[in-house]
Amino acid sequence: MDLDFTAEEQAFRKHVREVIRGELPREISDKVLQGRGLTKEDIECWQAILNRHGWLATTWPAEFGGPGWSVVERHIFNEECALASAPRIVTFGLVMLGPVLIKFGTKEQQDHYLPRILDGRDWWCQGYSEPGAGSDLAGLKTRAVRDGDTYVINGQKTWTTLGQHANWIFCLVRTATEGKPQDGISFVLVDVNSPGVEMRPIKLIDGSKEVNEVFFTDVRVPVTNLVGEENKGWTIAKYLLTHERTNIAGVGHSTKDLEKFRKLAAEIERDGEKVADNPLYAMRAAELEADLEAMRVTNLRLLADASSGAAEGHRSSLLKIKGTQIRQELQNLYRSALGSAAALDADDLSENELAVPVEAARAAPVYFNHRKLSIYGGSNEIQRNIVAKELFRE
Amino acid sequence: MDLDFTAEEQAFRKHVREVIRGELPREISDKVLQGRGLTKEDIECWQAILNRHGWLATTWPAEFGGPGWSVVERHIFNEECALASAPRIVTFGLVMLGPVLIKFGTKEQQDHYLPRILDGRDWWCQGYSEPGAGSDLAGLKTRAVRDGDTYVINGQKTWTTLGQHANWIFCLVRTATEGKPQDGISFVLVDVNSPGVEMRPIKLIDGSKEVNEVFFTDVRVPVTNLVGEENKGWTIAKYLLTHERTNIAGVGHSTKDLEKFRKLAAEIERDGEKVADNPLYAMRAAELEADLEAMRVTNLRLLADASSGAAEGHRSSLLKIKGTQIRQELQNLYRSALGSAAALDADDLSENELAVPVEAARAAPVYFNHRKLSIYGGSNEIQRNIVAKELFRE
Amino acid sequence: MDFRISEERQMLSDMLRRFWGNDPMLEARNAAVYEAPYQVPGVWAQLAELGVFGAFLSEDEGGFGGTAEDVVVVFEEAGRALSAEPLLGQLLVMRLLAGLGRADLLEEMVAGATRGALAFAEPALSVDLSRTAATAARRGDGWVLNGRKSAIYGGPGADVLLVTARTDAGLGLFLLRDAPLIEAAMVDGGGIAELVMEDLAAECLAEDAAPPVEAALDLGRIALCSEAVGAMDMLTAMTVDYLKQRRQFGRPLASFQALQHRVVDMVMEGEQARSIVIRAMASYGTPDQARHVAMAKNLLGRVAPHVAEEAIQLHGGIGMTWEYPGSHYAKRLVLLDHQLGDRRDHALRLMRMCAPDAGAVSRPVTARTPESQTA
Amino acid sequence: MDFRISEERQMLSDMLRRFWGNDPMLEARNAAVYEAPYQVPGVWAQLAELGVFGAFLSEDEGGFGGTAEDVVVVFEEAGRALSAEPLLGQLLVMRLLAGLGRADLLEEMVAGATRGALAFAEPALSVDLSRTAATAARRGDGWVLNGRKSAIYGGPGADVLLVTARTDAGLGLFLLRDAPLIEAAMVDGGGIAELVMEDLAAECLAEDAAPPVEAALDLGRIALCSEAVGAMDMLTAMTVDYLKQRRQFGRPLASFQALQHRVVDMVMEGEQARSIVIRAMASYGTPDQARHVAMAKNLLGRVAPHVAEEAIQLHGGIGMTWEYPGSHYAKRLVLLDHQLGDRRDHALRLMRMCAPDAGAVSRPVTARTPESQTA
Repeated sequence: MDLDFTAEEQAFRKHVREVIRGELPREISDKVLQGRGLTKEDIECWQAILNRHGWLATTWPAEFGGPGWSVVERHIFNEECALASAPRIVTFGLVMLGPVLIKFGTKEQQDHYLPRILDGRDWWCQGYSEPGAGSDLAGLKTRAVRDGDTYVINGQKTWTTLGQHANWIFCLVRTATEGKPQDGISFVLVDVNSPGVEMRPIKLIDGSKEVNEVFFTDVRVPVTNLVGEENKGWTIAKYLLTHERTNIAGVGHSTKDLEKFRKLAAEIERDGEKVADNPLYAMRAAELEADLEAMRVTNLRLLADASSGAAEGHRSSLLKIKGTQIRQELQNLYRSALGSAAALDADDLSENELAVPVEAARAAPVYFNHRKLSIYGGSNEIQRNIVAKELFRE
Repeated sequence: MDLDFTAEEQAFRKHVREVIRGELPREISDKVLQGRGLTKEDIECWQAILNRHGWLATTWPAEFGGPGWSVVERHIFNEECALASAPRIVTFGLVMLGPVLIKFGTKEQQDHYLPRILDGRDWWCQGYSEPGAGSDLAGLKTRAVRDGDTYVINGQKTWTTLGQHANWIFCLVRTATEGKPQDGISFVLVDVNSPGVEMRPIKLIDGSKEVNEVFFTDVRVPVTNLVGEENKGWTIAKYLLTHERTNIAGVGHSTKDLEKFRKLAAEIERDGEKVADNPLYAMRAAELEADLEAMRVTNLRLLADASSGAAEGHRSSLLKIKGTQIRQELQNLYRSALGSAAALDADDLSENELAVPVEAARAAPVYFNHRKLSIYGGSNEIQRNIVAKELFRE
Repeated sequence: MDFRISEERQMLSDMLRRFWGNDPMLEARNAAVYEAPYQVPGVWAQLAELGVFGAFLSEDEGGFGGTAEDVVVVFEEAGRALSAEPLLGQLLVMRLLAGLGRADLLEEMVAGATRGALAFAEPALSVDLSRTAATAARRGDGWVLNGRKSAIYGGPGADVLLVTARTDAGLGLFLLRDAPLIEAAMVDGGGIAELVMEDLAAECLAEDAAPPVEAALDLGRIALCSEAVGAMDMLTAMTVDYLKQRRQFGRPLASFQALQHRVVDMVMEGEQARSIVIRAMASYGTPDQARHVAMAKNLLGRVAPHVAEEAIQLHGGIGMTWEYPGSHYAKRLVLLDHQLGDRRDHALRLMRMCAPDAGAVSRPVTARTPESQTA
Repeated sequence: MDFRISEERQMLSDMLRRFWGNDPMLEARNAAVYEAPYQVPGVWAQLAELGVFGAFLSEDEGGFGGTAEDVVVVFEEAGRALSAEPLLGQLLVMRLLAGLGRADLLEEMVAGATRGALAFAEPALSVDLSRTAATAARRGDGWVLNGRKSAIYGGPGADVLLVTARTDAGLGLFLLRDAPLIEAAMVDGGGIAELVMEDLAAECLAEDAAPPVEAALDLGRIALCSEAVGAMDMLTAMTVDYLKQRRQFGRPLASFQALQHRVVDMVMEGEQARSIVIRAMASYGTPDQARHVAMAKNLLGRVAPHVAEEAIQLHGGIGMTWEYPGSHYAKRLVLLDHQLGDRRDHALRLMRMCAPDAGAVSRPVTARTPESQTA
């Protein structure tokens, strides 16, 4: 047994780290570190940098523009990005649609859309959830009715992340109502600027605006925008849900967050004691660090299995549950460590007037924002159901 | 609002405390304190003492030999018994069957059985659970077939607590198989010494023998031993399940256990530090104490409601869940505080050879034994179901 | 033993519930309290009319209440309504001024014409007043203050600021008007301020006010805990309602046992929270005050954030939205633990009280047992 | 990166699983290990034949293993089988004797002819060897020991006892035969002993053996954690099986979502436990050893008792019975936390390592990052 990365992998990490630290603009990484909002330009800037290195579409095969990395290399890359406080890649085009087109799309669709994802001409968002159907995709109601060479779409999508920046949306729509609810769903690409598409931001608990509602009123879409077969969209949805999710645990982010906590705890004093020396904080941090170290290895074990093609699907659900628990607990601890200072909505104040360390100023809003981790991407309850189904299979 | 007990109640507590401390033999309270097993004689001795004071059947109306106490006085009495490390009353005759006979029994049954419960001539045990039906009483299978003036009983009961000491058992038996499973159940009294009754002890996880299996093979019981109507035993079972359970939280026991923990923690040293000064133990103890203090008030609130007849049934389920959680956590903490010394099965050693404090010697077995608290009397899962049913009622 | 509240308090409670108890009020709240002036226009005056501030004083002091029980009644309703009005600051200041016999100011405060806030916390001071770093010094006939104060709840717009600072005699209490506050919104709504003092002239109210400040803060903690109880009740009820209405996989979410059991735990924590508040309230002013208040703040600091997190999770996405009232309740329930000392601060208080050398190993079974009363 | 184990170790693992892997063996275990001699007759010799003790030594030392990985393989199978054989004492003594080059004794131990146990713990000493109170003094040509030793795992019936005691040079290590042990059963089965030493003559093996004893104990902790992983696996599987078979209210218990979700958490904790053991095993002998071993023992000290408690609860009454094998697994999983330092002892170890002045604030991302390797 050998937990070490190979010499090549270690060299890869060194190279990646140097490039990221060299190229990532400080003002962007500061925003990420401090939990402040990123602009569209910030994200485009970073994605353009990665694209220049051919590191943007890390899960695509080399012939479509991917870097041709192993799952381990991808893992190392993701970890280094998190440790450097790089912005998260916008996954909808790069991690979701791209692989779908590569697996289910026509040659024309691949040739047209994939390069535009890479060079940033198209910003994709996702139209999956509906107001009445969150984790239960089979219940979705948005209709697409065939009219000659076009579909006419009516309905509503929601929780569309960063839709405000997008010019394209991929949607699951109902194209038939007979048979099982999973049947009759199709996967369709829609130009956001089509007449009848309306995007409305949803303000979140922390005041951020990162998700949207999307309304479709008689939106006409050419049938060539169908991906895969009509009424077989469920297959694509399932493909994406069980698609390789070895990065789902967010170990890099948790590592960074623990580091942030330790730095803060060593700085701030409460009632005559550094938070780092307060045994109640110190024990929680020590135990969380043990959990994280275990999670790191759990993740590597799954990576190793994925490398050899032996990964079981339900184990990525375990990664998601425990990984998000650790991330949320770290946010919790970080917020708590600030004591009364966490109550200030510090975006209102200029830095130098505050008694709060600048990187901690948004601790509470970021904590609230991170509650989403256990809700989206299949809530942790859904993940538990998936694992239970596997465990209690007859 | 007034949390204090009245002057009368306080005088009552003082009196009860003095009598208990004066009368309870030290060798018996030591056994209770140290978690060592009680003999049949120990229990009989203590119950005879209480009976001499008229304090044994605390829930019976005065005309049947109860002390005529209010729910608050009963609560105070129970608490004082726990704090004095008195043996628990054997509840089957006194708390379960007695009230059932008083409510459902004939005058003859009352006149015959109640005095014999009080003076200890009869030791009752309970035949409810069956191997195939634990919390789900409707599924029970033990049959009683009418044959002239007798029932002929065949079947098996289990988890019969202290059955080894009993000469009588009350049973739920199936007298009809038509209709709903709850119908067709009857409540019958059986002489344990009847031909065909066999009692086999079940050894528990901690090595103790306090529960039994009971086998019935063609056991003949006069029909006069039926309590209430034939096929209406479910009504009696429900009566007992929802019967006043204001003592279910075990607040007195937890108070005693916390006191025991604090005493132990102040005595034993580990790696240069008293356990009491170890912040990780001290915090857990402090938080458990807060939980217990809240539980104490929660219990008093329910008592007050019970006094005014306003208690909601599902709230006693909440008492049971939280009360047993606290009790189990205290056992957990106590066991942990002992460190490596808890691993010794100390009954094997004479006291003076041990490095373990004598009252802590059985900490681990007692901890394991107390896991039953969340299982019996309707498991905590069943209690949660009961509360949920109330909460989510349309 | 009697857990009923008095008729007068029940009337106050009912009045407040009627006043606050409707959705448009919550909408107005969310529209107003996340930016200056951090209050819903007009509400403060109406609270005065309803007698809320009179409830903070005894009859001798010019009110009709003044006990911990009155405070609990008011704040539970504030919690149910998710009010972000600066009641806490007003309470703390009124109790301190009452102790000092400042009838002049109190009369204005009862009427709602004057608002107060207390500046006791500092960037490195949470609950241990002996760590106060700000200093007061005589300058001519008066006093000047130096240092930094933080977490001044209700600071923005307050007419009267009471400030703690070290004097030769102990912990002095000072009065400021028109203090140069740095103002901000709280993450869960309402105003908060910091104060940088550089030779700031102030009126000295007392050269050592440590015991009354401690007492006021403990009462403030009871108030916060009661507020949490009200907010938890509401958020749990909202969660139950949501699970009943919302269907997934063809059945109501309420029918999923795993979710049911988690809601039962929320309800149980709500009951425990209510109980510990009752205990702290009943102990207020007795030798058990510090211990029971610390227990209450510790217990609420554990269960209120848990209820908040569970409510968000059980709601799913909708619980994450600004538009849904539950999200604001959740924020309040979490941020409460950041005020007047958190779960861990109060655990440390308890640990100190329970340490073997603190002589508090065994405890009375009830608030006052016969023994302890005769002792 | 490769998580597969070597072919040789896989063979050892398979052999042990076959040897132990049947119910009658467990019955024999429960009949034998709760009273003297606390072992299943004949098993020890068979373990020697299977090569278990050889796996504790390298080829140089007279075995065919000797790494943490070998130890992990053996103890995971012991955990799965719930073996109460005194493997831990044997391991600790063999590693210490190997460091001292005592080939004579080791040969007998590999063959299973000699059994060893280590007496390092004391009533007030858990993990901090510097607190050792027992003393050693020269007497004539030899040494005599004074003091009290406790928690000697596998003490009953051991042929060789190694004892730690303070010398002028540090922590001495001494050898005893026919020590006057006070013997008892462990609550979860197996033998344990205490030792009272009053001018007890002993052979001195080393006048300061603190580092090797620390190393042996850390290896023992890895062994215990691996044993816990095996036992958790088994108990969780038993729970799954039980829930599938058992019906209540007309349906299998396995169909109740609240129970399902709790089993998922047990499985998740099992995965995390396995991972931290792998980490500790891989760090053994590196500068990260102490930190990763402390993490492992802390994590197992949290999750193993939780799995035990959940398993009992989910089984209901049957899980409380002596007859049901699961109850003995549950006992083992709880008692493991009482051996070689518990969850809190190791949390304190970690806290000391992570304290700001310990200079361990930031940590490498992987076992060996390029930087740390070149450093």
